[in-house]
Amino acid sequence: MDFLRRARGERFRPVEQQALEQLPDDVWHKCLGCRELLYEKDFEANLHVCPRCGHHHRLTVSQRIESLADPGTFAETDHELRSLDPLGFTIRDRRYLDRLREAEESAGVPEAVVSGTASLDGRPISLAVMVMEYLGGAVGSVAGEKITRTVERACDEQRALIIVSQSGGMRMHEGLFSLMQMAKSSAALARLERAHLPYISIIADQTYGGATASWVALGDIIIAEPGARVGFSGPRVLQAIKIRLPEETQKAEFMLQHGMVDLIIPRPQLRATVSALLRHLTSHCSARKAAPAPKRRRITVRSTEARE
Amino acid sequence: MDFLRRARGERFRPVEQQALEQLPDDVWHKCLGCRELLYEKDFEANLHVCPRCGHHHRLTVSQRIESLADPGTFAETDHELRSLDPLGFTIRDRRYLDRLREAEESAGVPEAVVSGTASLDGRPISLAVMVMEYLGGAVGSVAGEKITRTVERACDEQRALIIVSQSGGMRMHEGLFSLMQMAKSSAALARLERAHLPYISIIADQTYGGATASWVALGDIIIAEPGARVGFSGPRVLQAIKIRLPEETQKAEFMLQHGMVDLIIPRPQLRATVSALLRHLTSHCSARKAAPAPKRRRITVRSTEARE
Amino acid sequence: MNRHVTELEFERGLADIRTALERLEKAEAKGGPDVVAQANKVRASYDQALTEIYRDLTPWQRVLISRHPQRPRFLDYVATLFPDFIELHGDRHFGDDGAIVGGLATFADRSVMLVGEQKGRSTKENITRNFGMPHPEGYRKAERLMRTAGKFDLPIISFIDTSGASALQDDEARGVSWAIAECLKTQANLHVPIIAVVISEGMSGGAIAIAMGNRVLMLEHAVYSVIAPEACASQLWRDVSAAPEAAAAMQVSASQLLQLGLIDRVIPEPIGGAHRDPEVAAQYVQAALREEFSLLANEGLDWTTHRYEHYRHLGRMELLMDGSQTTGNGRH
Amino acid sequence: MNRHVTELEFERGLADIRTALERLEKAEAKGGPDVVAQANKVRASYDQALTEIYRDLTPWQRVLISRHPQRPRFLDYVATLFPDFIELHGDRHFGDDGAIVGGLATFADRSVMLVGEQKGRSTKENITRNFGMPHPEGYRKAERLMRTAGKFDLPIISFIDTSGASALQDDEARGVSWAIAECLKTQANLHVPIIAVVISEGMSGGAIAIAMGNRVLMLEHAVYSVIAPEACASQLWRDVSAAPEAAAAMQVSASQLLQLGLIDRVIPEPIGGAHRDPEVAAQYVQAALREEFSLLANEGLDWTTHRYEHYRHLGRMELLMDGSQTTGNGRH
Ligand SMILES: [Zn+2]
Ligand SMILES: [Zn+2]
Repeated sequence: MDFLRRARGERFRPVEQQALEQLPDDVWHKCLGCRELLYEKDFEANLHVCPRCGHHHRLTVSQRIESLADPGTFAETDHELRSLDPLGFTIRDRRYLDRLREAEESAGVPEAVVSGTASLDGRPISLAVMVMEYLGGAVGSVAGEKITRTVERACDEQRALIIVSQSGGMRMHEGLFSLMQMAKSSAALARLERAHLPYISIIADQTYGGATASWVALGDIIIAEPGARVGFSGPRVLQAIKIRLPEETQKAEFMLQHGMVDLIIPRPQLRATVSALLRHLTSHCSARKAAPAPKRRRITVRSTEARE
Repeated sequence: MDFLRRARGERFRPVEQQALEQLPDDVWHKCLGCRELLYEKDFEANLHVCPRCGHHHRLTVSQRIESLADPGTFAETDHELRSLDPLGFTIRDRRYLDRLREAEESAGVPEAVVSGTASLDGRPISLAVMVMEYLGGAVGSVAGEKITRTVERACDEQRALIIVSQSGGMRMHEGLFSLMQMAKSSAALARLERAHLPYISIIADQTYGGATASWVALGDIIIAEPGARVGFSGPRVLQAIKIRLPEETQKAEFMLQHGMVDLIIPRPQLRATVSALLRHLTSHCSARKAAPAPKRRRITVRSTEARE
Repeated sequence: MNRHVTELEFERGLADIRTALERLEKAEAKGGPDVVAQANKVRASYDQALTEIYRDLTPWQRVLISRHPQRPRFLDYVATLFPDFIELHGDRHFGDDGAIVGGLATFADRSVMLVGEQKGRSTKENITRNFGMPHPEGYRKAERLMRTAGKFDLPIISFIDTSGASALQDDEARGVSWAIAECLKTQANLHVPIIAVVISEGMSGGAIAIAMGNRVLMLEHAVYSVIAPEACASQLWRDVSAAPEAAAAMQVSASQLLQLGLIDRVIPEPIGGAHRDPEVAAQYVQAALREEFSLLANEGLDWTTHRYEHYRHLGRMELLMDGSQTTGNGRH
Repeated sequence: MNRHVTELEFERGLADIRTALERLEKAEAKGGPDVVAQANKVRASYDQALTEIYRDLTPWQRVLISRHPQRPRFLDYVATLFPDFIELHGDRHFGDDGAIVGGLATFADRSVMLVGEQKGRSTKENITRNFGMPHPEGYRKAERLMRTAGKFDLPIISFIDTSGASALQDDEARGVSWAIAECLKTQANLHVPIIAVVISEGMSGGAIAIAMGNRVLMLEHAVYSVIAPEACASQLWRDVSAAPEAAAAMQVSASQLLQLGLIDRVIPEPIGGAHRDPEVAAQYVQAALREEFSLLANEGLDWTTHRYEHYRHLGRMELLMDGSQTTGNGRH
């Protein structure tokens, strides 16, 4: 398993395949934060967080799902959705459809979102995880559709919603279809809000653009991983419009300081925190189940004598 | 009529009495903004706004009501409410009850709020006007009660709510009873909000403290008069806690710039603006009256063919 | 028609005719029937040339038109179509953004809430308006006014004209993404109808933020895009000068987007573009809005559900079946 | 009990006994039964003296106690009573105010939303917490969390400890009055129960902003006032040194406010005040909250209406009838 290349997003293969190819010289990895050499088993056990400097390296989508869902409960949904090329988009004779095929091959998954149902400490969840390795997590019709269906499934099946986001922005190859995913997913989240179901939005490193400005920002609780880069315009857009933001700006810590993010949670504590939050935000459900809500009536607890 | 003394809040008598006492040397008034001598009739006709510099001098409560309500439609409510002295409050043997009696005599009204019903261009309104001349517009139990009843009357009789505020803050002589008026009036305004009835909050010069931090800030539309001083802590509180704010801070224009106020409207245009706003905000009522709302049904206007 | 507008690169051919015409028109007043006849002829050939140029514009040319400095702005339409507009200021939290303007007005005998993005014209106004790039407080003002419209059952008309939301450090600090997302959610929740009109540039998240209409209209030469063509070119072509190709590839023009089912109506512009005849352009916008209004007013729709279904179905995809690919779509 | 706290002016009499006791206690460990007996005697007289001092405190003395630097803060109660507290940050608009802390926790087997004003202790912490004077973003965070509680049907417990909201230029610019008013309106609209506990200083609008409980509790030596006594003295007495008279006149202490019907319950404090025994103080708060909780949990109340009626009747006034004054009240 070539971890370093994978971490840089150059290449990604499913865990199983990686395991087969694992070679002796791969058991040590250099931390991207502090350059320390880390023993792979410890590194994996610590969810790709450097035990020395705390740098959070990217998780594969299956590791991410495993880190959140109860073992064996994840059932993938909408795996069969595939992008089309509605605009016949080519860049110097390079077709978008070819680009998609390459992305699928290199990422090991067929879209920038993997979605499904699972449970977390026994509570039913609807889960979507974004995949940076697939076209930089760029959001097109299918990614938007999968997010939207994940939200709708939460509504329809009374599940809590969890979305782990990382995205370079909107997928330009699908033009305005991509932009419309912001509206589509926000509309679904508005429905979830009206249903009073909880949504925990988790920000992994590098979350930009349309994702940030729709589902990422609309969590009841928003959690970021330490050091995660998050913002509106991604670095390549900023470069194109010739804007340089100070280093610290588009960071989880900056967003926490400015009131946008509820919590920064190191990955090893993430699952427990999400579980506790879900317990709180769904506690009224169990209360309701335990005893049917009594009819509301107007009474005054305190004596009116004491009042005047 | 001794306008200058009255404008400084030292003395106030009902319009009728003033007219009787009017002396020849009172026909000219010096503008508090530009020191220009103004002919009284012009000054009155221009609603106490200096035609030269635009300075907005204080209106008496009856002038204020006349400037907003359709002629002859104002019916005062809750005139019979009087403050008590729930704490037995004395300052160096000077009793609060005596202070109240003096305030009533000098202000010509028995409380810091005058309230009633009226119409404005035919639309039913519930109106409250604060009276700076009565204890500096300080809010105690009765002022809070009158505001609250004015809000409730709007709810109960489907009237639009208009409150013209000016207040030095909460009335310390009634202790926590005064502070509770913020909660009481806000609760009434929450009811009004749930009833979808419009509330236009008008800020006249010198609006501070508990009034600002409850009903003043909760208008659907918030209008300030030009140059009106408005803020959280009044100048005397700031002096007591040794804070000096830059001159421009607690001003209508500052609040507009910082997004707190919808509009700054010169007094001569105030009535027309409020009328137009009420027309808009109550237009759905007339629409509903004109035709009973059809049952809602789900249809899709656009062809689904065009969409994919 | 105003022929004295800044001519764009692809209109270069007009200059000679226009100069000739200008000379003739000066003479026309005191000249004989000959001069008038000749002026008429040149006028006709000017109109002909203009018509030909505008008959088949490329998407990139439309991008240039949509950014034309004399193109009518939101407040120009307001002045013509909504003479009783009362502007309402502020987000009640932080500031009053000049790049988004909103307020109450009457249209077709109904009270409406207007919200629009506003670019400036003078340098001074451009600073006030931040070149039409809204700050977070602009979106929060828009959201507040839309909620007010919802509370009082007023239809909303939004006007889109932006090269994108402002994206500097202060905008990040005040949560520009959060403000846009809240705007979208609020529109999704509203039970009143929303008509969105893309009048010039509709770029990226800063545009969709206030464009979540039950009906989405576009002016003929307006553009609406997931990203500015320059930024697209710089990222996908690695060459900013490929912006025209990027604009073409992304299909940013009104007719293309109508064809794709992404917008609902194209509002025609006068020959030579809205900036050559803002009055006529405003009349066209008015006519389109009147039609939309009569459509909306006669329906007792659940606008929230209508909007949900409107956006729910946007996206093109296929379903992979048994290993073989079958073309389908994303509906369910 | 911790006797090593900063003694207040009116506790001056304690110092001699405490010094004697400290000397004896050092000897006690290795001393004979005589020393122990004497130590016990002096301990008893210390307790006696303390009890006497605290038996009949003036309102102003309670003001001083409520501001005692070692008095337990919101987060001290959280640490003891809500060990699983998860703090949630930010107002989603501008910042994360240190003077208001909020989050989720479990109490009496129920999930609750906690919101509290937090003063610092060290200079550094006091800067972070702005000496417990919330900025607008603090109230907006509180309001957001209360709305979250409403959405998910969670009871709210608020802890009040502030000398007032921050009132500098930036606070005005970000609308401190607006933030407080919105907080009040949100609480009024919530359908979940709210329990407010004034733990130390509850001054002015900055206190009521998060104190609109269905039940309002106060610690025995806490104070709750329309304005800080100093500000009242400076305005009404024209002499800031009249603060003790002002505190007395405004009846700011818990027992007085209970008597007046303005609060619902007084939570006792250990002898010598909460700061001498924070553990016991926390137990008393816990016991009171448990009782309130069993009260609240068993009722299927419409909490919105309950809260409305609770505040609707606050105020004392009379109705003037036929020119003669009849004592009455403001209810209708
Ligand atoms: Zn490291
Ligand atoms: Zn003047």
